[in-house]
Amino acid sequence: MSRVVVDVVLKPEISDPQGQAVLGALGRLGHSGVRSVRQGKHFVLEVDGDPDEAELRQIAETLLANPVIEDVELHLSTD
Amino acid sequence: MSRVVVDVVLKPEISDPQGQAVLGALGRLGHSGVRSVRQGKHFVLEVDGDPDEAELRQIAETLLANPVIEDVELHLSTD
Amino acid sequence: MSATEGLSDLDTGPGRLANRLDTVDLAASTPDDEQPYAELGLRADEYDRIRGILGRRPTTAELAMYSVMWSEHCSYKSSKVHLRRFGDLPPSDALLVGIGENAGVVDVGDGYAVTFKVESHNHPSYVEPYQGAATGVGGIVRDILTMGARPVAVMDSLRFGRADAPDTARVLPGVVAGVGGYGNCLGLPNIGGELLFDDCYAGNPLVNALCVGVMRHEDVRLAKAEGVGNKAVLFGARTGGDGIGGVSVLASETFDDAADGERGPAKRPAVQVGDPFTEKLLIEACLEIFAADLVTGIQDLGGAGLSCATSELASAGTGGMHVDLDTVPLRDSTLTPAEILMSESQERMCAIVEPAKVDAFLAVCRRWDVLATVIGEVTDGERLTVDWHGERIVDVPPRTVAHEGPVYERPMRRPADLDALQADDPARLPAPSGPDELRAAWLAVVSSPDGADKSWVTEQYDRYVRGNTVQAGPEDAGVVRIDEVTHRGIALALDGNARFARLDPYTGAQLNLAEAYRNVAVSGAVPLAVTNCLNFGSPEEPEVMWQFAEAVRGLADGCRELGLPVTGGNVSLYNQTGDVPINPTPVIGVLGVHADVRRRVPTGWRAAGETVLLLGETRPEFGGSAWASVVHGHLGGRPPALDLPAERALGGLLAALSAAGLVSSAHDLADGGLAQALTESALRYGVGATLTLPGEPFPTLFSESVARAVVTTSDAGAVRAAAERAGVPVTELGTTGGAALTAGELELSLDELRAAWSATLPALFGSPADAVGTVPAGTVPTS
Amino acid sequence: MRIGVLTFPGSLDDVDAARAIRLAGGEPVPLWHGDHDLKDVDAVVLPGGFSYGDYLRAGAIAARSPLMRDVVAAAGGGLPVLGICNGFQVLCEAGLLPGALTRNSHLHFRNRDQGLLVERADTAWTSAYTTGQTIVVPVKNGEGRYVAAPADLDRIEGEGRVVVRYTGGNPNGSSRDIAGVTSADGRVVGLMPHPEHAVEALTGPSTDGLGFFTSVLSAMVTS
Ligand SMILES: Nc1ncnc2c1ncn2[C@@H]1O[C@H](COP(=O)(O)OP(=O)(O)O)[C@@H](O)[C@H]1O
Ligand SMILES: [Mg+2]
Repeated sequence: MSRVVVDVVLKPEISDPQGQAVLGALGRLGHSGVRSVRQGKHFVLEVDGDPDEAELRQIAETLLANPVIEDVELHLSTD
Repeated sequence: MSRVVVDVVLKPEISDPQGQAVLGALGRLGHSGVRSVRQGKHFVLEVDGDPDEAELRQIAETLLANPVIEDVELHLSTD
Repeated sequence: MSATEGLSDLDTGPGRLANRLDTVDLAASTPDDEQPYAELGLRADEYDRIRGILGRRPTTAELAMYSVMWSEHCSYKSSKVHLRRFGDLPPSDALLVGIGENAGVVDVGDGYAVTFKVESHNHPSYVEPYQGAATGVGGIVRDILTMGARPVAVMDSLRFGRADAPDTARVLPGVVAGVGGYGNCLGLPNIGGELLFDDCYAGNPLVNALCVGVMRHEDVRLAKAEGVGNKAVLFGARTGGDGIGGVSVLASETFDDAADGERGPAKRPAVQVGDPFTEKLLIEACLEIFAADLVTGIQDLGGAGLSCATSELASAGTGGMHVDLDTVPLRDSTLTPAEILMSESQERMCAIVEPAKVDAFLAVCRRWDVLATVIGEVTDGERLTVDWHGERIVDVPPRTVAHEGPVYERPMRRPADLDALQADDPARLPAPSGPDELRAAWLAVVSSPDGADKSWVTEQYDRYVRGNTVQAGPEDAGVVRIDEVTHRGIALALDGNARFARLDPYTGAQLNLAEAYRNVAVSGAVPLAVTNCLNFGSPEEPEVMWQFAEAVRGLADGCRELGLPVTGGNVSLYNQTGDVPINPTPVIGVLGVHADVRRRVPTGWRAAGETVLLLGETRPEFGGSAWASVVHGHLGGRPPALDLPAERALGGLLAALSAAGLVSSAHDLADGGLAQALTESALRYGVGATLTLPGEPFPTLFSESVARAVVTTSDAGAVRAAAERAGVPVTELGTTGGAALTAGELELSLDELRAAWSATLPALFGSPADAVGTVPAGTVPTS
Repeated sequence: MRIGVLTFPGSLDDVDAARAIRLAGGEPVPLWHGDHDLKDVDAVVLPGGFSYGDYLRAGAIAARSPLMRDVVAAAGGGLPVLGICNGFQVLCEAGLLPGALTRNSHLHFRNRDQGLLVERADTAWTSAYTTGQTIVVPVKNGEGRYVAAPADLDRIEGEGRVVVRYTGGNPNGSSRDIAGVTSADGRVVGLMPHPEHAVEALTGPSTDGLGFFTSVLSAMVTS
């Protein structure tokens, strides 16, 4: 059994209203040292046996993200 | 400048319909090797200077996550 | 200096061939530099015209401005000659602001004015369904806001490929979530729309959004820059690299021989991410700014961004304006000046403010957390000038950019297949006879994706917010109260039967007008004004151009006959997959007025024992009908005969019946004919009816003859008398009551009808798992 | 009788809440999130909407606004507070009510007319109803699924903190059909459905929602 983490983040050039909202709140709460915040999605998949990286990448890029506006990062680890 | 990643995941006892929906879709698409999927949030913060871990943990636990239902994981890295 | 060198000056990063900006002076001294006008979509003669206007080659920034502003989308170069027909309609007393502004404005009485418009966001919704649809709503809301009005409601008219096609399962849920996500988060009730399916939209869904706003007469604002010395204030979101895909040709052009691969051209997304929260703040800030009388002119930033807003403001005003581009707040500091001018970043507006009022203006923006920056001012003379890093990069006569672009009389040709199509009369199709066949056809029509219950979609929209929604889907028209004391209100309907338009675009456009008119009329409102969104294929295709011209001619003639002005609209061309254009799809919106919304007439039956009456005349008409399409997959023959005088008579009668409180329900007959209408009225509150069908059951149930409605009343005599006076034929159909629709041996229980009608969309799109991937990591307003 | 309606950036149903208060016979008083001023109101309504876009978590950012600190303090002193939809989310995020609201189980925003069973007719906001009464008011949310750890749910139910439960179908997958809960003293109530959208026959599915607003007015007369 392995554990695969997929982080989906907006491409850097795409605006991120969610991250903006968090940044604004941090400023109002006095955490002025935070320069920027980007918000994305975090998926944790549990996979039978060894992960097939190509298949997982395809899943990540077609189902979990829209490559038009999002990038994915894959982290594999086998327990 | 440092980069802090905060992953927010639902506590295991809270059901995760988004993760379940992904799992269902994967099954229909023939990716039968995936056993479970949980969906959370992924924040990337850029912080001036060295990160103050205590402050960041407080931000993560009181603002970025709702401790009633969510857990957080913090990853610090300095560029 | 080579061509590439001239353009590379845009970029200041490493690996550049030169580090000089393409300024007006440089353009004058390098007249022969080649420019990538063709890649930007300009024809050689258009490029020559620009050179003629400027007396030199355009700078890179100017070229970018002209190329977007002279695009089909912004310049209406193919459609303009036809749209003039709308402007030629006889003047209407109700029209306060006509075509040419962001949206038309009509007088709805008691000092109130209403502005409404429909706009398309078709292509972006195919590429990124959620954000494409969301930003479509955002754009039309800003158009309404720009007029000085508070936006009060939205509608959405949606068309997708076959309901069971895999790609529809990708596109539809995302579009619906996007329309809902943006509108709900703005606090605008969704009061109606359309949801239709046809193979012709498979690679080209249509997402048309309407917004309506209300203001007092004296609050109308216009998009013009007047008063030398007045400031131009850009406010709202920061400017990023959104939606400038085409223009990055200008940046990429420099990298032709960057084979060393040092760095590629900036990748600029063609899709924008909406931020409805910022738009909500923009709305509240604008309304406060209007109330305090702090602006002399205002324009939203939509397609072509700052290029469009500045050139339109200047062009509509006295002509002179200067902008210092360095002051524009950026989200992405690597943007080139041309890209800043082109960016389609959402949630931005530009206002012209007297110097003495600038501080007050900025204070309102601060209170609402809205970023606002003075970026320029109104100047003497008739030039729009833009500086960057202290150098002049744009110096143009703004009218030539905004209002005097190319205009084409494109060749037109009646489609070669139209005769054959019209000759393929549905009379040849086997018609159902006997109770079993009729019941099967009935169930097939009401359970087809077009006929089925739309609540899978409408439940994702907030219909209640603001507390003034008197009617929303599935009623024929959305009805909104605009005054809580006088009970004055408005009604709106959107309709666009593309099958009729395919068979005959001239008549089809009029039939759509007639249907929207009728939908407003059955609610008891008096129809007042028209908007439209014309979705067609490529104008370079003579057959498409003919369809377009015919539809416009039809709509204009129909409006003339009904005495209604066209207050504005939108044209969306190039809707095609490969060489195959969509069916011509003119979507028509009609606005009506209720003197007292408490008199509005709903579609559903609530009480037993009322008389069911059919108003209007039924002829056997099946060309383009739902029955032919659903049961036989057939499209052919002629659409139903248009009868605008009969629509007028019916509309007048319905308004009178509503005012007199004589009818308890009214439902117009359209797609699916009487069978569809009866089903919807009965299922609304679970009240059936016992009916006697006049004449042949098949045409009675499924014909789509125009100018008809079903009403229920407890005073049939009075309704008959009123109908006679109005010259509207009346047929008694039966009495409400029971748990079935029964006509002799033909009996459909409400349970089986409900099961058939309501199961279709949930079965296609319903399980939560289908929602996966429809909402990207960006904005996910959810509560 | 002055009832404050707190507006955050992104509040939407504040106009509706004010109208409902007026129709019930009270005087609505607008309150602004950024002020530290409760304007001497006798009760507070936190309206529905998408405060700060709900971009982080519904209600999360609003719960940390200046005026909310005053609301929390005043609630400790017995000030009646009603949170509707986004307002309920804010109250949970601010710790005034137990549990949390999260993404609907079907993942869609859902707007429908909803049956509710009144289980507590003795709070400051529900005395106009009778225990066991069924009312119909609109529900509309995308993050309305009420959740808490099972042990907490047991405690919440055991203490009788459930004010209204969904009946005739659960619109969002809320645990144990819980639609609204109260503070221990019955002065702070939060619910996902929208009573303020059911105060006029013309615009709502019923006028069943008016009772929330008449309740608090009579609670203030008697107290
Ligand atoms: N089909 C149409 N019918 C009537 N008016 C139209 C039509 N299409 C566009 N217009 C009008 O042309 C003007 C320019 O439209 P558009 O560029 O879409 O405006 P905006 O940029 O404000 O959205 C507007 O006044 C609009 O109402
Ligand atoms: Mg506009």
